[in-house]
Amino acid sequence: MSPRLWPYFLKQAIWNMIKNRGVHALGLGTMVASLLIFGAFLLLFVNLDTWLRGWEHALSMTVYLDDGISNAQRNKVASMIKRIPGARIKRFISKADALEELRDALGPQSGLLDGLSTNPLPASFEVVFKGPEVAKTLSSQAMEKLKKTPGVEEVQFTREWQQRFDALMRMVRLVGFIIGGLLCLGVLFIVANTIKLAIYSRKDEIEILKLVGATDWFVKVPFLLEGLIQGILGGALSLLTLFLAYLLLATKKMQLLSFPILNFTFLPSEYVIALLIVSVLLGLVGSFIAVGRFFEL
Amino acid sequence: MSPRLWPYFLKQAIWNMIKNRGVHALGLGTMVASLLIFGAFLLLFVNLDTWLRGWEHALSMTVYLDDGISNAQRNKVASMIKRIPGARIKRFISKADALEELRDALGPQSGLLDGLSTNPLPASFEVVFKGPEVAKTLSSQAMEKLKKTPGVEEVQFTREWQQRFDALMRMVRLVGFIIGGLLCLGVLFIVANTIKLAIYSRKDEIEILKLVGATDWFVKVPFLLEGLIQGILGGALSLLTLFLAYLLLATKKMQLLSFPILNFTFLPSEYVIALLIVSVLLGLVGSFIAVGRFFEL
Amino acid sequence: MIQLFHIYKNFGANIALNDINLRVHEGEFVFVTGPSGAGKTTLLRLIFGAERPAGGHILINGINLSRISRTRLDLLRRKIGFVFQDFKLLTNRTVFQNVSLALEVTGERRSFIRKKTRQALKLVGLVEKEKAFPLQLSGGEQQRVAIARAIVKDPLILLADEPTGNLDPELTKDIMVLFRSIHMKGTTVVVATHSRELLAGTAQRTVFLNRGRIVGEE
Amino acid sequence: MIQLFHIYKNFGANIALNDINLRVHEGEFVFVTGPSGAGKTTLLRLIFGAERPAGGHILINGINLSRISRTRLDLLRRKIGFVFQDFKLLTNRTVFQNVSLALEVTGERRSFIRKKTRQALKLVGLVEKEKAFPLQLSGGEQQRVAIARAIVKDPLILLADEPTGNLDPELTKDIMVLFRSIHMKGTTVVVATHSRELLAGTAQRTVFLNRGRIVGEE
Ligand SMILES: Nc1ncnc2c1ncn2[C@@H]1O[C@H](COP(=O)(O)OP(=O)(O)OP(=O)(O)O)[C@@H](O)[C@H]1O
Ligand SMILES: Nc1ncnc2c1ncn2[C@@H]1O[C@H](COP(=O)(O)OP(=O)(O)OP(=O)(O)O)[C@@H](O)[C@H]1O
Ligand SMILES: [Mg+2]
Ligand SMILES: [Mg+2]
Repeated sequence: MSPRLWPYFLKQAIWNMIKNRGVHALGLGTMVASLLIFGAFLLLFVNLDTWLRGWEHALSMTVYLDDGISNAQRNKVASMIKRIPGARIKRFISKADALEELRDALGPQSGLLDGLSTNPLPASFEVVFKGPEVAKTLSSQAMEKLKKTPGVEEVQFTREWQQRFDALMRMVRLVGFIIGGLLCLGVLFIVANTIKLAIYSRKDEIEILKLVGATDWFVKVPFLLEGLIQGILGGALSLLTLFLAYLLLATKKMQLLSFPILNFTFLPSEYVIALLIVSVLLGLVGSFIAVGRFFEL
Repeated sequence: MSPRLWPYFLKQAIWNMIKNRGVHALGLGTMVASLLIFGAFLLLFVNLDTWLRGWEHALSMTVYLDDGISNAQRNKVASMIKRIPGARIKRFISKADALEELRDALGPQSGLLDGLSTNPLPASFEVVFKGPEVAKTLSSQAMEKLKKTPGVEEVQFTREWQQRFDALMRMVRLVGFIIGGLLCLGVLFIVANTIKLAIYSRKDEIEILKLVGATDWFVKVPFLLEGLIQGILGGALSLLTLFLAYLLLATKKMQLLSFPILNFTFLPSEYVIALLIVSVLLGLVGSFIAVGRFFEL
Repeated sequence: MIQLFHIYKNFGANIALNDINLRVHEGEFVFVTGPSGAGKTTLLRLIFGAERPAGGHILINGINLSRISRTRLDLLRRKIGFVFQDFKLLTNRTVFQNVSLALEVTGERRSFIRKKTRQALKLVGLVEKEKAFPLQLSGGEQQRVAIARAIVKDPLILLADEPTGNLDPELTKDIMVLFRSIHMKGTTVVVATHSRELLAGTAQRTVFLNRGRIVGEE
Repeated sequence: MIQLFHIYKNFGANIALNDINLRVHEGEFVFVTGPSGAGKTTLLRLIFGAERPAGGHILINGINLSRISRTRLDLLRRKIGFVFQDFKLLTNRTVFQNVSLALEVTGERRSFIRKKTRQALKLVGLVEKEKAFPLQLSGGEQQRVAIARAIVKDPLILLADEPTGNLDPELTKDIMVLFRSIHMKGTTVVVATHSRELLAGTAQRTVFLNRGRIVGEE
């Protein structure tokens, strides 16, 4: 392939796009719509996931201590807790604090505590977990060791509604992945089809080019360039639209809905780049396959 | 339009579909993919919504009674509760039951109850709500009246984690509606575009038909029939695929995921019909608009 | 009757027809000739209403084409047979379907359409090819399909644009005989051509075009 | 040199060429004639490699077309100019681009392409129309674009299929003079036609086809 041809190819690709702007506009529109759907889905999913992770971390643990525990033992327990991956001591609750809290929690029934002569509640550490691998943490060796440390009366997870919540999270994620996977497949299929359709309307052109002695590559390259340009445009336009929609949602609208969404973030840059690459590949590979089908002669 | 023409139109539409099967297959594929995405989304959303509604109803209320309440008064309170729309008395908890339950709930700290001389806990009704309009119920007149009834000490909602959960549900729904709306727009746009592209590759045909003296309708009707058939096929195929996918998911796969999904239902028939109508309209209106664009001459 | 008054037609800066005045009587047979690019095709397309003049008026049997509605134009076209220079056949329909199309648009009876189509195909010698598609035909065969489609509806006016450019001398003679017999039945015939063979054989009225103007008549 | 040995070509049940033996020497000028559907176009398309024979062998300058790779066929085509009966112009490119295309595919230098294209357009008398699109041209103008595209690359072999079907007698004469001058420079020329005018003017070798067979030579 002579390098002298490249200016011709580029000129031809642009010329073709202008001359077939109707078909190109339709194809581009479809591409942008498809990628936009996928992008919007990704955006929402990424944010949803972040929020869910935030809640997931709400999982906490209470380490109850024996009444007669020494300060040294207590410090040892504290350092053991710190050794559990992802765990962080939120606070220490003394026996007195515990009673006070129970009184608050009981509310109208707190009167029943008035009759107590001694404080039967144990002191405790309240522990929260940072990392997303809570499940791993819970079965870790450090955790097992902690339970057997002298001075530790019991380790209890604040699981009141945690399990239900866990199930919901898993479901939302599963739903997300199913929709996402389907969407991805669908978008690939739709864009490839659209490019095929667009090239279909130009099969005479391919035939004539072959008849004047053009090599396969000579015919293909301008189509591939067109696909490439369309891919870049499609990716850029859909990301731009998505970003504008994001700005609109993230600033004004969310407040109006009186909705507790604090930090609604845009797609991380890896996702943006991946989307661009996918759209460029779609344009390129789509036209490559589509053109190839018309090379019978 | 002579009725004698209808057999011709139908024959022509079928002939055209066979002759342009490449273009039609591409268009149909895109249509099925788009509708499938939308349908899959609907299916998941409908089920998610059902589950969420199930949880939403978990909202409950406790009506605490004065210690000296008479049986007549108690019955009156019960009948008042029953008058609250959607409310149902789950059970009556006597003072003794209440203490027993508190003992269970306190677990290791239950020892603190041993020092009690009298039972300070009130008897109560546990009330759950059936209907989805919990918010309305809570502000209803009947509720206000209940609070002021003699013998009622206090009305308390079991809201420990309800608010958080409510926020999550609202978010999931919002996300669902955003994705759904976008999807719907996107699918409409994509299918309309695809039909336009398909007709674009046949604009010579339209020109020639006009030149031999065909009226606009004579040219349009076979295209509209093609659009109609494509719409029906597209809708039917996507629903069929969706149903098969549903069967696959609903039976085996879900158990394997050890996931608490009990009744995963298919789309309600209204949705199925609506999807079919939308796809038929898409095919029909899409080709109507697309053909119209080529009637300059 | 076809009447053209001061017809003017341009394509951008390019003047295709310039002040054309022409009157073709009912049942007349007229040749239009002239060099390549003289405006013959444009003239026929104007008469057919496929193109609108930039100036002047065209009357077909007293109907002013520039005042006519789209629907009435469609109806008028059903009475005009046009043999296009580039054939304009539907590539995804068979020869039979291409020819019968001219009758289908009128909503005629099925059996009538079939009979007439066979007849027309016979007249141009293509009965055996009725199931073929245009791209499976030779150039001359395609041209004859175009002719068959123009004559199948027994048009009041037959406009033929270079109808024998792809035909051999024998077939050319056959087609001219065919046109003449159609003419005998009362059809007005206008043939655009530069074939000397076609013109030489007849003493028909001939209009000479050059650079968009009528430069002579015979 | 073009050599055809026992060439056989059918389309389904339809036999387009039947046992054709033909030898065209380098630098020869040959007419192929015969009635519509005789197989002239098919013959030229076989020589061009656009169609594969069902039987027999075709040698172009000693290269067997049925043994050649796709890439080598592309290269060979660059040395053969073909005037298609239906022109085969790219409707979304200008006249200039259509003609220059034949040189673009070879990767020639830009300035060279421009010069040659202008030259070719001048030879067919279409310099003013270089910016027009094919559908804005008259039938004869389109045909001349097709001719310009075939000759612009100074082909070793020129195959012309009914190249003057849409041209008036003056232009026909001009084009034949053009072909002859190309022939004088050493190009092998094969012209398929049924125009008596074309054949009558020359004492050139003429091959007569009928129903797929060679039925005579002059
Ligand atoms: N759609 C168009 N747009 C621009 N110019 C056009 C168009 N159609 C025709 N022309 C120009 O108008 C002039 C007359 O064209 P026309 O087709 O009428 O010629 P013609 O007499 O039929 O020629 P031929 O014998 O070659 O077919 C030509 O110069 C042509 O280039
Ligand atoms: N692609 C094809 N499929 C089927 N039949 C074909 C095809 N191409 C040509 N034929 C048939 O082969 C025969 C020869 O065709 P060809 O085009 O070679 O004739 P021709 O001599 O060029 O005629 P004309 O002078 O009318 O152009 C014809 O009967 C034609 O119908
Ligand atoms: Mg013309
Ligand atoms: Mg031929």
